[in-house]
Amino acid sequence: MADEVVNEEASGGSSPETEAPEAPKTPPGKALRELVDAEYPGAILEQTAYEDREDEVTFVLADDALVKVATYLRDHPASSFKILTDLTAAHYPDDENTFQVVYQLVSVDHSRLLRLKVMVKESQEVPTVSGVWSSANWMEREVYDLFGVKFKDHPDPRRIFMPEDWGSHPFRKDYPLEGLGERVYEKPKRKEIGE
Amino acid sequence: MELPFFYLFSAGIIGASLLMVTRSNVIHAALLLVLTFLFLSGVFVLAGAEFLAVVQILLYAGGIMVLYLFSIMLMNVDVSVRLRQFQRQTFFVVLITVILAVEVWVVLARGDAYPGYKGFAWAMGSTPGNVEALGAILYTKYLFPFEVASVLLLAAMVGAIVLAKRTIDR
Amino acid sequence: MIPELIAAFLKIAMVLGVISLVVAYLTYLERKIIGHIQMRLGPMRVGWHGLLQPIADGLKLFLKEDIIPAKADKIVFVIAPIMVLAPAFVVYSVLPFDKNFYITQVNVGLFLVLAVSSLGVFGIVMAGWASNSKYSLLGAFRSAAQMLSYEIFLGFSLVGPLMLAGSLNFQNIVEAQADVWFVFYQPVAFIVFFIAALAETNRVPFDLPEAETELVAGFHTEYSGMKFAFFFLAEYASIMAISTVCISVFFGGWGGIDAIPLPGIVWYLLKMAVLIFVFIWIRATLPRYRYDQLMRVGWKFMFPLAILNIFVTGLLKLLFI
Amino acid sequence: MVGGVESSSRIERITTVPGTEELVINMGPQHPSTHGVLRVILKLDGETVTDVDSDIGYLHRGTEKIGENITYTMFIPYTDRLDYIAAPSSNLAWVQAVESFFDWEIPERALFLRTMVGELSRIASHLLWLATHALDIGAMTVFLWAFREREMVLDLFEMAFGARLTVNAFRLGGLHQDVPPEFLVEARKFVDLFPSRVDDYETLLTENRIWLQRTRGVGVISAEDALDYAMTGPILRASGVKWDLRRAKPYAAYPYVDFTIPVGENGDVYDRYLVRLVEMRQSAHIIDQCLDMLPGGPVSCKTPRTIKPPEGEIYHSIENPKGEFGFYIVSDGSETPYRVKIRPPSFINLAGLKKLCMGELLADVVAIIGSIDIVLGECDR
Repeated sequence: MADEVVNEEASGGSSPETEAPEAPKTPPGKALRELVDAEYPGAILEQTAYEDREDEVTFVLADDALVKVATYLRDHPASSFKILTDLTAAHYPDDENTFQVVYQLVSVDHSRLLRLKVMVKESQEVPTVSGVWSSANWMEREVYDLFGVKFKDHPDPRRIFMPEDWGSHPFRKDYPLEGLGERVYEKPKRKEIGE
Repeated sequence: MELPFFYLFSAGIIGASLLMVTRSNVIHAALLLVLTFLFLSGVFVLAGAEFLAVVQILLYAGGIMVLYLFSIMLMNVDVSVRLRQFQRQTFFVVLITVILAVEVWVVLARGDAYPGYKGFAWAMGSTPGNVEALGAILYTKYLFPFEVASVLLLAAMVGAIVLAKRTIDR
Repeated sequence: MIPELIAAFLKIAMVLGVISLVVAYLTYLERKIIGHIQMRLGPMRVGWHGLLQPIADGLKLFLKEDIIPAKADKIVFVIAPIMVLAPAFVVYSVLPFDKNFYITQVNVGLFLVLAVSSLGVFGIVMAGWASNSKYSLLGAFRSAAQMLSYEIFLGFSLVGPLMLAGSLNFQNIVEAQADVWFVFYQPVAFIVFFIAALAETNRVPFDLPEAETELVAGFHTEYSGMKFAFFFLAEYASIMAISTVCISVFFGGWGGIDAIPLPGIVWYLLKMAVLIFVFIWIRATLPRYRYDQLMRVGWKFMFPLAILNIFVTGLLKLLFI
Repeated sequence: MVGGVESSSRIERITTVPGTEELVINMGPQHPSTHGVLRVILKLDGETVTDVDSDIGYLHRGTEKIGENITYTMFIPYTDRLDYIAAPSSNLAWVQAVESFFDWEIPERALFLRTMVGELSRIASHLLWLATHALDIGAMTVFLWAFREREMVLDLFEMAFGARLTVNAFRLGGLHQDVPPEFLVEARKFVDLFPSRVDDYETLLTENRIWLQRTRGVGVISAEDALDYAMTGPILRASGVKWDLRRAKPYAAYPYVDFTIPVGENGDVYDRYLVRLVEMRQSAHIIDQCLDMLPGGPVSCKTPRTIKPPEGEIYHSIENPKGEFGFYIVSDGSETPYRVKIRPPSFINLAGLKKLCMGELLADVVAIIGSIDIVLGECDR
């Protein structure tokens, strides 16, 4: 019965390891970079890679180019990043760009990963990618809830984990770790950064 | 043996129906109506019309009133509770009640004038199994009205389905 | 007249007492059987193999705090469990347990059973509405719709055997099966009846009204203590009642095999045990139907089947008898 | 007679019925079939679902923030509390994510043991899912049968790690200590027994007409939509996408073992059920192979006393029973990570609940939530 509906195959999936030795000199992510640069020159501000790992390739994008590059990467057959598997942020209170918003993409067809980043300042809004990947909806809500990064034109801009009346955003580095601190309910409007 | 029960059931009918019309909560009124039906079927049993009694419970109490309750419960009962129960209709109500009472009294008093009425149920009760008697009468003497009633009910059913049916695109 | 009344009351009290006890132990039986089907032991702690468990449960329910929700309609809320339990017990007044062991005989016995058991719906609808909770109300609606529909199939499935017996009186029906049980003449009617009986008693796979995973517990969500126990008792009492109807109409009531001389009541109890076991077995095996599927099964499958059965029975009776 | 006028206007208000009213129903957070503290607000038209709003966060403990303030080793027990149904899987994801900063040579025995324990946790998780999912649909017996086998898996965990649920199974660089020899014997016994037990579940459910009616064509999601919602794990595979990180990005001992990836066709609740059942059989098969191939030697490589990964960032994910379970770690070169982000499969799969439930019936919502297989500890973090 199970065999009728579920078709099984003994093996499958392309292995990226076999491709790597063929072109050892090419830095990982070069093809992708060229792909994006040809269509949207200047969209990629910076490219970082962790040593020479293909799956840790990171493009830092200009925030106004994010949506179109994302759409392009999703739809182009050579990249085909159909899954936005993770979306998060990191807080750097001392830097000029306070937040790095990180998008982790997965291409099922090519079995590879790509990271996009957008650097934003304190009160800057990030364009939403929930129109590109539906999964971004909740993840952006999470980033807003925990970091206070606002997403422009988000369809459902509510908090997700914390109570609606929570005063601030607990994953910021300046959030107190001990004591009553932000947890006091009597003063919900303590520090609404970004307003 | 029968008399005390007759008084009990009659008192039940009168009491329950009085309570029913005076309740402002529709649900309570409907439930009291069910109680009235139950007492009524008790009277039927005393009259020997067991079949009628059972039908009374099965159809009126068990069937129709449940549907009534259904629709009432789906409405906003809270509103009806706050409404004024008696409007400026007292005059008409009294008038109609008097007319009805007179009518009933006339019918009862001139009972002999309607030979068919006299003890129809009682007469059937005297036969051993009144189901057979009822069946025989229904399917011989009253066959035509019976069929007319069934066709009417069928038409009503079809109409209800047509009215209630929604097209669902799924 | 007075001794007559006293005798009648004693009879009623006896049957009620026995039935209450049997119903309590039915819960024990169910827990034990399901337990063993599910590779566990069931109640073991209270008494030998947990035999005193039902009594302990009853005691616990008696002593529990009786909560009436603040927003509930108090009168209806209190009456509802009684309205469920009373019909379930009234039914026994006409059910035969042996040739001479019954409370009363009524000409329209079978019909009366159907009518009285249909009153149980009121208790459920009242409970659901009076609790003033959405879960309860939804559960009550489901239950009412389900029981109303399946009552119809239940009634129609019984018409076939009735035509064979030519009577609504239980004694006559059972006597008509002295030679051959009606289940052999009326297998279709029996199947429809059995499925409808499952639905009528809210048993798996038709236990939607009290589907704890969807509606928490349906119409009795807000009930506790003795009132809750009433619903529970009523459910098991009606399982017994409907099994008795089934035995009387399809399995020859107290009649047994002539070769084995056993008292009628023993035959009755044996058949009852088998039937109840099947009820419990089904509960341990099947998942639950969805509401619309339940209605579809009823109206599109069982209803035509029952009607067809009546038609064929009538035709055959006309031709051969 | 002001009152009379007023009341007649009230009557008017009642008699002009405003069409049908939507029923808003609140499910959870203490509803028996929301599998934890999930709260779902449903809008119903009759029994048809017209809107779904999930309210989560009741179990939010700020695990990521905790991770940013303790060392890499100290965080391992916290990962137990994410997906506590399959704690070793969470351990594995974290341990491997941190290890991918370094070039440590993890001993082969450790890799195979990790694979085995990971697959055992997959069986444990799928069994719990099967039990509760079947119970939601009303099949009570499967619940207890599945728990009988889950007990055996937990006994194995206890034997190897001393704990049953939050096992804290792995360490950076391998395992804390080797498993006792009885573990391997018992594991073999379990693996031999288990497929016949899966047959038992299938007898009760797979061809059961009611089960088919309740699950087939319910909660359908196409492959395109599943990708769009980033659903991973059995849900994605049931929709027909053959994506399994054990095969696509092999880790631990998966390159050495042979297993099949089940794929569904319709993407409904029934296909998810079938996919998970096949996965359970495959897990037993993998454990069987690992037991055959298990090499000797140490179970841990030499690791520095204080673990200070180089500055940089890593995203590493593994195939958790529920989907892609990953960690995004930003290291600033110190003993504690600068940022830890958990990629929780339950959270992201749950985001598609609305998509799955729209237009279905109330009773199906329960079946669909069950088929997503969420665990709130990891969803809320």
